Amino acid sequence: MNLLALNILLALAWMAVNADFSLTGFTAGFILAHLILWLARPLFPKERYFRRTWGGAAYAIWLVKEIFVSAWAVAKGVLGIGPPIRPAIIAVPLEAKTDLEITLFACSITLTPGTLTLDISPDRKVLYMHAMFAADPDQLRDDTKAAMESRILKVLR
Amino acid sequence: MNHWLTAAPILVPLTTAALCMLAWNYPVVQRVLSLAGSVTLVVLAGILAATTLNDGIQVVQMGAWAAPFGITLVADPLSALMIVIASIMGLCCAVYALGDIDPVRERGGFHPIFQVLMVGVCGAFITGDLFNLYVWFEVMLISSFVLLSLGGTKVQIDAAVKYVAINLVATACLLLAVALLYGITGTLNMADLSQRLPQVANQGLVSAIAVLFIIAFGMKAALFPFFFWLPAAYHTPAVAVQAIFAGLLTKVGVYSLLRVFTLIFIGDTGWTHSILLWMAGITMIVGALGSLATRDLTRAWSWQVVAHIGSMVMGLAIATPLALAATAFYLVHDIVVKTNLFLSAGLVRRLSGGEDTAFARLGGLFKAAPWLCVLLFIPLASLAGFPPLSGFWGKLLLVKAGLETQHYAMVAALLVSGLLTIWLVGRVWAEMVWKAPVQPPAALLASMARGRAYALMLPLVLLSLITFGIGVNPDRLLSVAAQVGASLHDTSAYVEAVLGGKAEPVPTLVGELQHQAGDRP
Amino acid sequence: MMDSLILRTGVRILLPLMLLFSIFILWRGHHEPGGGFVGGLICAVGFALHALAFGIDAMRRVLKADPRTILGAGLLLGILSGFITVPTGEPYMTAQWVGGLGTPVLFDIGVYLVVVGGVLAMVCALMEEGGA
Amino acid sequence: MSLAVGGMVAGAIYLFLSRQFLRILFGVILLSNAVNVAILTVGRLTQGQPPLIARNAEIMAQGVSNPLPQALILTAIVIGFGLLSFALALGWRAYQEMGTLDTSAMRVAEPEDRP
Amino acid sequence: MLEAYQALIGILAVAGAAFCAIAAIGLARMPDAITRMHASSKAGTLGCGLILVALALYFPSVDVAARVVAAILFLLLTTPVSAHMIGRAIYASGEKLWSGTGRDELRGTKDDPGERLNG
Amino acid sequence: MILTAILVIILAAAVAPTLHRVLPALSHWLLALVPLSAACWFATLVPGVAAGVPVLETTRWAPSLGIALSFRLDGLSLLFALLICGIGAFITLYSGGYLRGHPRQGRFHLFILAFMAAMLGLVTADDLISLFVFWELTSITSFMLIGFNHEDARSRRSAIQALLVTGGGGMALLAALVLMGMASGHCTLSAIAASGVDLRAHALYPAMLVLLLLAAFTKSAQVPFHFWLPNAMDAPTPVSAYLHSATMVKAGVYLLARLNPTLGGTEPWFWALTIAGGVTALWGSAMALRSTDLKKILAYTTLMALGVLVLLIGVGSDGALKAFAGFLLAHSLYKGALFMGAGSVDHGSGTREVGDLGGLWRKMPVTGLFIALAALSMAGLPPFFGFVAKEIVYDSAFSNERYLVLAVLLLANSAMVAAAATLFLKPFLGAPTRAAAHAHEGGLALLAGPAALAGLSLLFGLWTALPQGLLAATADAVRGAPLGLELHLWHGVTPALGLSALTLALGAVLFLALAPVKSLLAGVQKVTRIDHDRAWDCLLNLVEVLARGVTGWLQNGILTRYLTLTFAGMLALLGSTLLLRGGMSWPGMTLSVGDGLGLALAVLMLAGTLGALRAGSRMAAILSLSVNGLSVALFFLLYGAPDVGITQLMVETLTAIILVLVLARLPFLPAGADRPLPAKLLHAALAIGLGACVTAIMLSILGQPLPLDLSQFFGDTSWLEAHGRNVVNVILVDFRGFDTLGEITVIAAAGLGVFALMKARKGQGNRP
Amino acid sequence: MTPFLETCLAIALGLLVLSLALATFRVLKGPAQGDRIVAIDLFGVLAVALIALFALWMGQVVFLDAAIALALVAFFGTVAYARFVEHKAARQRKEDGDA
Ligand code: NA
Ligand code: NA
Repeated sequence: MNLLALNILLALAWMAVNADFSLTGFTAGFILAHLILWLARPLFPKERYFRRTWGGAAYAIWLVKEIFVSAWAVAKGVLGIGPPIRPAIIAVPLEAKTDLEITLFACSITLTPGTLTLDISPDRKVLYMHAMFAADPDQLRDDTKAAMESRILKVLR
Repeated sequence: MNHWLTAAPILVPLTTAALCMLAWNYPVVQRVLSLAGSVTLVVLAGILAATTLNDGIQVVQMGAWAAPFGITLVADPLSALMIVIASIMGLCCAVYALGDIDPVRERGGFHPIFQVLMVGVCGAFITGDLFNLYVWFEVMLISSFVLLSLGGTKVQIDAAVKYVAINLVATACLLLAVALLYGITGTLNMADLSQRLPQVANQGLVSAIAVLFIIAFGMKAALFPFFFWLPAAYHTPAVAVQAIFAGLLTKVGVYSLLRVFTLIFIGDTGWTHSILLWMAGITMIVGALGSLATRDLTRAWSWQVVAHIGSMVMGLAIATPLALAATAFYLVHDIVVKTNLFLSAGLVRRLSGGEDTAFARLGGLFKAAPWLCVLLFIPLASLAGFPPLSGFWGKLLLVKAGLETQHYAMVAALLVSGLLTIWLVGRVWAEMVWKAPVQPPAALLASMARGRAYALMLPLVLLSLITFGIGVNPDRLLSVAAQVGASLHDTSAYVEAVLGGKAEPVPTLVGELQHQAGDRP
Repeated sequence: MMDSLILRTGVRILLPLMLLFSIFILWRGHHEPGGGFVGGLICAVGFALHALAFGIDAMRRVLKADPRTILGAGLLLGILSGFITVPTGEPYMTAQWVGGLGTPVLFDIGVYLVVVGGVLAMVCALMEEGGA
Repeated sequence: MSLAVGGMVAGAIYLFLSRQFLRILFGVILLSNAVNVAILTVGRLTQGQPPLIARNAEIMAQGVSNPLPQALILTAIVIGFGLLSFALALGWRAYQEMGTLDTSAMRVAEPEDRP
Repeated sequence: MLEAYQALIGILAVAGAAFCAIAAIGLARMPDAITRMHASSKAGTLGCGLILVALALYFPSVDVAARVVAAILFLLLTTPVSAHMIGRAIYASGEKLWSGTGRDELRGTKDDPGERLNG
Repeated sequence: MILTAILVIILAAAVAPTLHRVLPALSHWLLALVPLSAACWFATLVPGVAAGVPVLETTRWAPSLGIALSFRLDGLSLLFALLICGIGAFITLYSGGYLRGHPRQGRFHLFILAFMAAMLGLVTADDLISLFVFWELTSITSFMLIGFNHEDARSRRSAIQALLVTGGGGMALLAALVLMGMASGHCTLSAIAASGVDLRAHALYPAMLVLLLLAAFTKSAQVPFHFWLPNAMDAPTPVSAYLHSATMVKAGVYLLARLNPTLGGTEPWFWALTIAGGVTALWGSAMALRSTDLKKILAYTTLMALGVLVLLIGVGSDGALKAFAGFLLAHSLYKGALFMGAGSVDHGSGTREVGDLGGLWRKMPVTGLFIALAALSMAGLPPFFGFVAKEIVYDSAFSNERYLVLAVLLLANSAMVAAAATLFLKPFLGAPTRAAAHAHEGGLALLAGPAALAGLSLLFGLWTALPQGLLAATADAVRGAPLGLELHLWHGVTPALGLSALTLALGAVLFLALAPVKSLLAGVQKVTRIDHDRAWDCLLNLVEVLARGVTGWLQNGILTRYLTLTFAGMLALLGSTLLLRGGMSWPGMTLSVGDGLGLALAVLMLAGTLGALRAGSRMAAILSLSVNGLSVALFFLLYGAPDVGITQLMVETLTAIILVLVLARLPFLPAGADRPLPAKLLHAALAIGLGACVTAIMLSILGQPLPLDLSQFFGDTSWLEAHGRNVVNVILVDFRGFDTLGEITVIAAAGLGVFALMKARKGQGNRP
Repeated sequence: MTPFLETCLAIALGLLVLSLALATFRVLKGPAQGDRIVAIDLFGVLAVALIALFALWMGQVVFLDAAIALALVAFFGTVAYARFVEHKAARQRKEDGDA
């Protein structure tokens, strides 16, 4: 996380130089500094900062796309023009370990089509989700794990 | 320097309260602060009153924003008088509490909340802004809620439920009334309101809003038919709290009625003041009857609080200078006497060793504590209006004012209520002082720590002395009351003091219109 | 206390954000919507949420000071900010400005603290004694 | 809007007249909302223009909402909140002490047999 | 150009509102509480987000954009959390699921919140 | 000097308890010196006053009300003052002996001396209000004295009864005096009399008269307010002797006499006084004959005497007023002596029942002697002063040709003779009884009073010139003009003398036929069924039932009742004002598209309200309220109040959190289950009515113009002077920062309050 | 502001108001506690949208702050309600168990 601090510091410096103490100034400085740091990334060999930020951004974009899809699916369900709904509650074994990983996974599930995190077992090994279109629950479970958990873990680890 | 003096009645208890809150874990510090704050308040209030009575109305603009834009504090004779008397009651109850309050209540925040109550009371007395008045009412209300329930006994909680429910209605009503008044005048400053209201085209609407104020303040003042919260609650909290409630809370309602219906709503006195008159008359009788229906000392006193509110409002409703002076005099008398009665009832309860003051438990005081009887005799006789104590002068002034304006029915109601009170006082004396007790009174005072016993007795002595002093030498207070009455009857000085030379105050004479109006009870 | 991992993680992220937001709101309240009340309320809501998620004791640990102390300090600050006019001889609460900082801002901070302290005192008492 | 206020007042009063303390508290909430709406309404309504002074202006523009009622409502809301939370806590305590929230069964302070 | 830009804003706003409406209709039409929540949590969030984006476009400043981003982030963070909380609460309260619900791999296990939160 | 005398007596009263503790055996002697010296001082004034020069004295008191402590001694006042101080001195002494060893003797002296001071003030006061002050003081002190034996429930009852009756009279007197002051424009009796204002012609004369008579009749126990007096005899004998014969009960008589020149002489005055006085005299006679208790007999003969005095004032002729003066003195002297004597008998023998007494002459000869003397005076035998007085009484009635009055007087005096005989003959000369066996003579303190008073009865009879000056002045004062009273033991053979003889004969018959007379009277009473004491109880009961009924209905302990009445009151006041005072108007309606949004929010608010009303569960209610609250917040935002909107949102949320914290354990009653249908309808009517009132007022307001100069000022100065661009916030922290200060105080108190409510509980210890 | 945008905004406002009405309907109707909570949660989100739309319509960006604040706190309300339901359920079970 040292690079984040450095990034911010540089952004502040940018603001000072420009005598522009607005949010706009900070944002501009931050992006600029980030680019500079990225260009200078060979200086920080073991740093995961860039993978995280860029990976995170990619994941976010994917997630937004999923939300659109999800909303569309729901809309169809609501308006009765899609496939008939077939709810089920499915247990998903967790590979994610840390709080952040689990939470991110759980949130993602909720935001994506037809699924919703109901609960996480106290031993943090199983996630229970409610699915709207669960004609084949086992398939859904596998899809979810493959599509999301792995992505999240890739970004965070 | 005078504007600091004028703001002092709010700032002193407020600062005291804040310091006490900071010292929430140190009851001893709180005690010292509370005492020091109360004494300071009495001293400053005295100086303020002297200044006001001698040099004229004192005005200060909070934040130096001129009226009617900023909030004005005004010490006119009535305000100054009320603040002095309130501060003395505050001191008495604070001192009594030092001897009486139990550790649970003390650690629950008695001292800071008590000071907050004083803030509310003094604030309501001194503010010249209607919305600000609402705010101080709320300060008073929340602190009264807390003080009422402090200790959390079953009885208290029960009482608090009723008190809170009804008072929340009252407070919403007041806020609504203030808002609606703003909605037709565009101002909140009371002096400014008095100038703008006559220019409102729709005077019927003004009357409706005035009635809303009667309701709102009537609820605070415990006028019929809005008094129910009072007998339901006043007998339940700690003694010092009962006393300060009985002494001050309803009187703030009366004060507000007095202020608003002499300064602001004087356009339709034939209607508004007739309503007040009816309410006052019924309140007197119902209150006195209530006090006779109960068989409990404190509850009887609660009803008496109600009964005498009627007397004060009667003066307001008649609204001649003499009648207004009578109300002012009666206010002072009643505050002192009611505080005293509740404090002494607490002491009597202690002596009878009981949890309550049911007549069945009392007795034998004449034998056990003759000196206390002497002390008790003064407020009791004053309550009954026996001369030459303070209550007599109040009654005399009211009778005079009523007869002069041909309000014979009201005078009759006043006298009948007075007679019922005499009955009550006789009965209380018989039950409390004369009757042989079920169990002999405890010699609690003797067994108490010296300091605590003093704390319990000193306020009683002081209050009885005040009552007695007013009684045998009434002229000082009478002339102050006359000054108050005159200033309430003709409020042009008030308006001029607040608005300065900017506005041209029209003399506003309350009561002039009323005598033309025929619809009097 | 709500035994939920997701909620707790969410709160862990949200609480600092809310505190920041509340101070932001307090700070700019003089010029744009916001101010001591709103700021104080947001801050208090944040801590209340923390208490809901982690329990009252954890919240007290995060808060460090007793709500009543915060409350008293806030009230005192509010009162004292009006006393700064003593040397100038102007009435109570007359605003004094030094650059962009003025006694009204100080007063607003007092308001903020009182709201935080008052609300949290309520929440603490209700949660501890309510047992709910 | 006047009608909405009237309706809310009526609803609040009906709730107040219930025997259940909780309903009374709900009445309090409703009444407080009603009064706040009333304050803004009688201060005259102006849509969508908050009373802020623009960065480049020195005084408030014409046609913005009336700021004074807003300040009053703010005060009233916060005060109302203080009162309400106390009343709520009181309700809790009442239930704890008396085992009921039916106010007609609360006869401790004024017992039937002892006037 | 401005016209097109404003048209985009308009379309975004209408789309957002439409999604909100769909969420509301779902709330009205879906068979049980959890399925209703599906509708509201997704369509509602999206609709709201779209309108916020429209707002950001209408006030083209970084200042506003940053705040819109913050608002959307808040939404994205809080919606799933509250959905989880509500869902669990509904489940714990033992409310009957829709009769069309298929498998339930939670009920009766040691992790059943209804049992777990007991006492 | 008069004030000084009063104050000195009060001082004596104040030191009495202490003095008694220090010098138990001597205290009453020392205390008696005080009234005695006062009496002596008053006696020195007699020549001057008799010469027609009243003593005047004024001390400032309440000048702003025109009230002063002014005193005036004319014949009437001086006579009373002398009686009060003179008899008072002996009573003080007597009570010292009577209550020897009593633990509360000091207190008794306190009360009796205080009473004395009050009474002295009453009869000398010239100022209307001062008069009232002393009048009421006599009521209080007599309350204390009647209730002196306060462990006895009957005493307490009698004390309260006397307090109420005389207190009621006091109320009437206050009104009467204020009216008189208003009508005449003067504050003192002498000024009113001198001013020449004829109050009798004033429009308020009937009111004054009725009120005044109410006061006087209650104090002097005239029928129908007579019942308290016999009950008041529960007091120790010195009290009866002093208050209920010589002084207090005569206060009413004094008042009538005093106001005779200003208010008297009219038809209503004549009829009211003669009827009340006559009936009282007859009733007293009858009751005296029926009684067997020495003190009761004396009490009823006192009633009779009071009746006669009132009757004489009512008749109002010159002769009657002369007779009034004479009879007043005579009665005070012999009745005081008799009361004290009876007390001594009681003290010595332990009983006051005539039936239980007999043969006391041998055990208590001195007491017997004085009782005999006094009884002879009472019977009106020469050469006692009683005879002199009776002669002028008869004379006055005869010369006036008021034969009905004469008949009344004759009957009353005959009864007096019989009573006198009863008092002396059987107890002293009858066959010795068991009670008399260990009877003994009292000490000097007990004897001094009867001796002096009985002695004076004899002395004045023999030496009529001695009291003549004073009595003449008295009669003059009552008339308000010189009358020229002359007293003679022997008038020659006049009709009056004949009547005296007839009286004696009739009295003897009555005494001898006492048993049949008693049964006759009992029969009469049975037929008339008048038991005033019970009637009094009924009256009080009625008031109490009324009190309980009203209170029980209004304050029934149930919150719903309170709120119903409160709202009903609100609706009545508001509704009637709106309907009767006009004021309702409609604003011009213009609706824009934006208002459509506002309207929609209004509908949502109402929907939330409706939801809260019919919610069957807590959750439903809370969430409905949430809808309401959120709609309100949106409304605020819509109309340009972002600060308010945000605050509303925050508060809404916090309320939800706190509700949830609190509510989880509270029970909830489903909607509608908590009230029966009629209540529902009533409540709905109240709710809708008040809602309609609020709506009507708001609509009318919106039709008015609203001056916005305040807001304009805030907008103009917010940035330039207060350095803030958010006008609302600047109002909050600067323009109206004081409001906010109060508001944070509320929050602070609420925070502490909730904390205290939950944590500080008595009986559970303190958990900080 | 072009007429097209204005029309769009009007339509959007209409839709949102309709949605709010539907959400309110669900709050009032229930039938289950869960339904109501879901509905009030959506009500909050819809309100955020409405505020944003309104800000757009009025050209007043300050309302955005209100939207942010609401987005934040609506969540708290929901959490609180959920907690309430869970506690009630737990209590219900406990009472059933005791009985
Ligand atoms: Na009150
Ligand atoms: Na603010």
